[in-house]
Amino acid sequence: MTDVVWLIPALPLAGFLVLLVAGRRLGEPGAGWLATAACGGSFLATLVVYAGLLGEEEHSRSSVTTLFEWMPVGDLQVDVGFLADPLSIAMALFITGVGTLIHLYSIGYMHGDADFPKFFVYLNLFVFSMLLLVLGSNLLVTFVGWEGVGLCSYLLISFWFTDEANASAGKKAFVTNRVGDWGFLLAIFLAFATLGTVDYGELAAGAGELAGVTATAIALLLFLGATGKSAQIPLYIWLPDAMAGPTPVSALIHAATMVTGGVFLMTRVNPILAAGYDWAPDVIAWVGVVTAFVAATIAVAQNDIKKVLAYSTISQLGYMFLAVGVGAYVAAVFHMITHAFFKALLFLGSGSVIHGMGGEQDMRRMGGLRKVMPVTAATFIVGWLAIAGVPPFSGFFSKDEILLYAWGSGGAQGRALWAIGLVTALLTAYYMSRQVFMVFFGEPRWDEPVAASAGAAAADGGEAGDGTAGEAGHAEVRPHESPWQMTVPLVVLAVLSAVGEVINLPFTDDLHFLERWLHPVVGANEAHIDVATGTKWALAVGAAVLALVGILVAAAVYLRRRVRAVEPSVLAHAWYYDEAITRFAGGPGTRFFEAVAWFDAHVVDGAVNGVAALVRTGGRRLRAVQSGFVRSYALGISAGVVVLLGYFIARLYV
Amino acid sequence: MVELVVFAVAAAACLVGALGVVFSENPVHAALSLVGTLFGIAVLFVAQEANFLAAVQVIVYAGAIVVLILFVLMLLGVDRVENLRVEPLVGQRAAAAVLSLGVLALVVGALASTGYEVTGPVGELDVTVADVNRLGESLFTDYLFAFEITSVLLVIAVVGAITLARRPRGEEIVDPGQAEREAQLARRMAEAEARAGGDGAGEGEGAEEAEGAEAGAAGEAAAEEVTR
Amino acid sequence: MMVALEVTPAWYLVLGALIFSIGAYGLMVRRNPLVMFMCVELMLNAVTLTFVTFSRMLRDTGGQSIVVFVLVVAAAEVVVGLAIIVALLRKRPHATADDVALLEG
Amino acid sequence: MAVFGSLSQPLPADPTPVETPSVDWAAAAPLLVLVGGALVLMLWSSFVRSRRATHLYTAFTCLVAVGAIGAVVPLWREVQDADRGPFSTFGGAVGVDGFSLFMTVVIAVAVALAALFIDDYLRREQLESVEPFVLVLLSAAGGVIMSQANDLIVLFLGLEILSIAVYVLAASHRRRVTSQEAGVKYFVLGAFSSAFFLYGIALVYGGTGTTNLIEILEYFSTTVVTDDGLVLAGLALMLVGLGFKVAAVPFHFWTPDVYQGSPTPMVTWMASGVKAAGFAGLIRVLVLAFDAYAVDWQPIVFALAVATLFVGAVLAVVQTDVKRMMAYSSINHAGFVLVGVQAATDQGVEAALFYLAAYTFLIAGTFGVITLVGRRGDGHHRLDDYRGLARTQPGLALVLTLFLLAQAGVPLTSGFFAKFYVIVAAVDAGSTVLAVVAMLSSVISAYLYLRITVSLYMSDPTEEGAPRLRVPVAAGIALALCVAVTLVAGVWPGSIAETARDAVPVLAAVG
Repeated sequence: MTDVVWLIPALPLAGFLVLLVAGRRLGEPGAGWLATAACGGSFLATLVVYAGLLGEEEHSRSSVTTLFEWMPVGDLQVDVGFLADPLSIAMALFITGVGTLIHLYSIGYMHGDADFPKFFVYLNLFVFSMLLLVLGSNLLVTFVGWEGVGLCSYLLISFWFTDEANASAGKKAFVTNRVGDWGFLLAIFLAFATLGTVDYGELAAGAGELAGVTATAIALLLFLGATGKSAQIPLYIWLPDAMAGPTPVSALIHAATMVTGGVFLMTRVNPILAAGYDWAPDVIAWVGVVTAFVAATIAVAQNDIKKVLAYSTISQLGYMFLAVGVGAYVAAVFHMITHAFFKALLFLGSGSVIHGMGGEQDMRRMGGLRKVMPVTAATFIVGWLAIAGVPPFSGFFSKDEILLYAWGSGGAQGRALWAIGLVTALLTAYYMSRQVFMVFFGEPRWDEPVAASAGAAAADGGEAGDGTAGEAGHAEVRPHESPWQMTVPLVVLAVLSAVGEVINLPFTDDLHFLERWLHPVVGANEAHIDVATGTKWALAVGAAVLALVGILVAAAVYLRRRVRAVEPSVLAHAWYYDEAITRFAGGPGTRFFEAVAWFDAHVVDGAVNGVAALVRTGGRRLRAVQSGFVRSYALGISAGVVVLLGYFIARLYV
Repeated sequence: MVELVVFAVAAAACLVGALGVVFSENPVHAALSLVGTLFGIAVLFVAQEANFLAAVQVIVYAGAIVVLILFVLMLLGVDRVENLRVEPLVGQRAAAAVLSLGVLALVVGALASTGYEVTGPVGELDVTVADVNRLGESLFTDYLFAFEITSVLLVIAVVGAITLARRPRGEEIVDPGQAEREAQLARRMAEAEARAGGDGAGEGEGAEEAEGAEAGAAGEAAAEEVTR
Repeated sequence: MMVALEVTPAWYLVLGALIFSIGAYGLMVRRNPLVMFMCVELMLNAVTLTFVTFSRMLRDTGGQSIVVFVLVVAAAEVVVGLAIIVALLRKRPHATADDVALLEG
Repeated sequence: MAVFGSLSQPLPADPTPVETPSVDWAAAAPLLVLVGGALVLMLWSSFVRSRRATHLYTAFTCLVAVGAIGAVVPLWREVQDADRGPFSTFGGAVGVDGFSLFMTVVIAVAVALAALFIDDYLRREQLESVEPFVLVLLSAAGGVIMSQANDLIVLFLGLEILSIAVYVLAASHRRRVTSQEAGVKYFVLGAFSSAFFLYGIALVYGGTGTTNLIEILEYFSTTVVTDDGLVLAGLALMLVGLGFKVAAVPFHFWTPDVYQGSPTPMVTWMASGVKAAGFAGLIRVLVLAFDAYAVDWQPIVFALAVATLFVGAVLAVVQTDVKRMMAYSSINHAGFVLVGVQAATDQGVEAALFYLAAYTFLIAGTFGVITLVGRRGDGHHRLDDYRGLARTQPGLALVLTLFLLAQAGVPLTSGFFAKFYVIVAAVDAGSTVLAVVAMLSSVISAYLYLRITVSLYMSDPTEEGAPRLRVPVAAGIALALCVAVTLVAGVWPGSIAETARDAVPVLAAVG
């Protein structure tokens, strides 16, 4: 049954082609339904292949279906083929599954948009490219998918292209990713030059023969590609800007699927990573954990509902790279899957809020929304608990697994990685709670002018000029619940976020379904940690407590009055503590977070713009040479003649 | 001895002619100097037993090419004296001198590196056969293909000349910004001439300055014409 | 005395290089397009002189044949070059090489 | 030695008949078709009175191009046949090998594309005449001569045939003074650089005693050259001439000015056919004949490639005129092809061939679109003129976007594989640094292509009153062809790549 693997990408491709030709004719909901059906069909095909793989022996759960001979390179041949193995199918399952839900959601979300069919054209093309990325049997097919998703991301970010901000965000995403792609391509060339193949199977087999330095170079170049696609330091700056696109896009591309491409790639090439020097994985782990921490601190100081989620995505991806770096591939994939559930949920939920608020994205203008949007609020809260790491929601287990491996990787480094990861978890709980409280709890603020709302959210520092709500006194907002096409996916994703951990429960080995499933792919290079059961429990409980602390702190800051009213006996004694926390979180803490956010917005962005400016300045200087005078040009040619002649004459004597 | 004299005279003619081309302010004089070089080279051809080429050189070059150039000069009335003391492009002269000296030095260096000797295999030439016969044979054997394709070159010359000689139909097209650029260029030229005029204090300066002013006026007139 | 002054091929070759360089210099300093064009002719003639010299040194007729082709090329270049220059000068009488610099950057 | 000695020699009384070399007319068939086609076209046009005959001229030119490709087919079979193989004819002056045939096809395709774009242009600009077609055909003949030249002097003549026709084409828009300016600049600098090229040939002639590439190769393989000053200096000067033709930095100065000033469809031909022919000459000289000197020329080609890649990419970014942008972008592409040449291996040549083939369609298509957007007067080439094109002409905007993405090297377009093959060849030949530089430059130039795309899609048209564009039939056909090849070669590059692999250049002795 695994030979129908070609069907998985073929269905979205077919959907894309049909919509491209007849999208306009199908019109408003028709195009959306067709796209959804294509994606759903692909999900079913994935299930079939999954069942086929389950039927095989564990060691033979890998089959390559070659479609056609693609191109000759030198004396070799690269094929277009699909690799159906546990890793790729696990990826394909959640891509098509979550993808289908997001397609469905988009039908509601994009209602009334003039370019409704075009949106689904792009969505289907994206799903096709993403499947190409994960199912490709060699680096080149993956690269084609990799570029394809980048292109779709670019097209979708600038979907509402009349807006200059969207246009420039799309440009930024494209160019930043090109830097990453550059690393990816170099890695391909290097692999080709040294191993003579780009096929995953042959790469895995031949990785052992690689010199340490070559393997390290390939791995780190691929990692450079991964930092671009998965928005890690130093190439993360495009993702927050990419939030300018329609929200389903943010959910599908910039949270659930495309951005995990980098993690997938590093997992896929784990034999090469293992063949490199020991410090190469450490680099990845540190980049991951630092990204996780920095992004979390930035997220604390954001007021745009989607920006918070964007930085949170960067932070969570950092966790995944931390896992890859410490050799916890299963944990990385596990977190990738649970993250896909809850982050898609959160994005779609925020989309629902934005939809209901008539396009408003500033959290300072929300509040108390749980009363008018009950389904959205309930599902969003599930997602919040999942990402905050509250047991027994899925995020707790997957994050805990990563932290456990970080701890177990040993030495002072392991402890440091763990500690930073833990602090990040605390911050995550804090900023997510902050978001939930600002949006769904408290007093409704959507009909207040901005100046008043600044007082309500004192911790925001009241920058009135920030965000989208710059103009005071805009049209009346009547928040309302979203249509069923939008709420159904929310509910489904909420359920998945709540119980997603069942695929890899830590309690007994029997429950490690994902680990056993992925064993043929990553087993050989998966880290084995030796941590006592007691320590495991202690770590888990510690993480859970910390998550609760984060939530409570946020509650103290953003819901102070309400908390006191509801549970006075608990907090009455903690008055001064609460006061202190509030002071810190509202004073120096806020300033710190805002400073980090400022640094991100000005220095990091500035560096990128600086490079662009450098190119432009260099160009202007060079332009002066192109003076238009034919005699100057003759001078240039003569200079070239002298250089060339001089060089060759010098060869005579050297 | 005879050879030495012949070489000395011809080489002198060549060099004087070449320098004349470069340094004559009047383009007609330059063309006539070119003829000097061409004749000198023809003599040097004869000195090297290339009699037929010498004849062709005189007929084609001096007889046709230079005459054509002179014809165009006269026809268009572009025989206006070029003020060589003016150099609108700063540093152009010095850079040109350095670079052409560099080319000279490097080429001579390359020639000297082999002791001014050829390094290829020296052939056996049948000295009893006249050079016209040898040339003819060479053209129709080794260089047959090259000989045939020169016809294409001549066809292109004819077709090209016809294409360019056609009078345009319709108004001239002027792009935005083009008129400003033309005025700017004319101003630059006028400034350079004024600068050169200020530096020198020789006689006949007045005439040249007048000419320079005229050129500036002409440039501006052209610019105005364009703007219209 | 006489011995030192024997004319060797080197003299011809160096003379060729000299004329070539003078031509190159002229093209870079003259502004009249027609004079620039004459400078190209100087350069081509320098090359033909070199060819003929090498031809004699190598005792090979090939070099002389090449000169014939260079002559044809020069003739064709003259015709087309003059046509282009004439086309330009008809629009901008008295234009020098420095005046045709509308395209730049 | 007597000065006038030879005059006194008597003519032989009984001249023996000269034995002329054997001529394989079939080998010259593609060339003959092109030249013959041009002559017939010219003759025919003198009987046609109507100004509306341009369509017929276009059709005929395309027919000639197709005929030339048809004439290649039997030759290709012959060359690929193990028994026959590559051969030389015309006394060793013409080499018929896979390489020359491949380049002939590329050039013929470029002719057809250029003719299709010229068609409507002439009518639009009131320049109806037959000469542009004749000149493109003759110029193509020059290109074919260059790609099959086995003799430096043949190469030089091919270069001149190619160039002189193009000088005229550049200056042929008689109502635009910028067109004449482009012609003058191209001509003066072209003549200047070909003088250097010719001097280079002279020095090589002195150094090796021949101008025939086969004999040069033989000379290098049989003689231990200790004094190679002449050969090296000659090589340097020939590189100047060829570098000028392919617009390698620092011999590129003419390119932006000439591309901007020339009539746009003529630029189609300059950027595709002329550049391909220039590279054909470069590869024949460097990789074939001067293979023994690869260690000497590789570093300098390396330096040229780096400069070309960067100057092209960086200067393109700061332009505001789209024609100029594409001119610099074409310089950047030339840098990529140089990366392939620099490898000095069969794989490098193969990659360069693939690049040239793919690039011909890409750049012809791009300039084709630019021709149309230029509108009457051929003056609407500022970036602002492209604003909102997606609104008024979605199809044309999409096509242009595809070409731009392909030039940026996005996968699933031919541009990706073109760059891919070149870089693989460079890495395999040990020039990893060059590969890295090439890719860095493509990161920079990606910004450029994006900039144009953004103004296509993101902005509103500046002037509402601008006349509506229409895509003429001939240009539509050409664009469709370019799009098809770009996409097909992007998904399935094997077809071209395998042909390119069979198209290895060989210097075969006369046979």
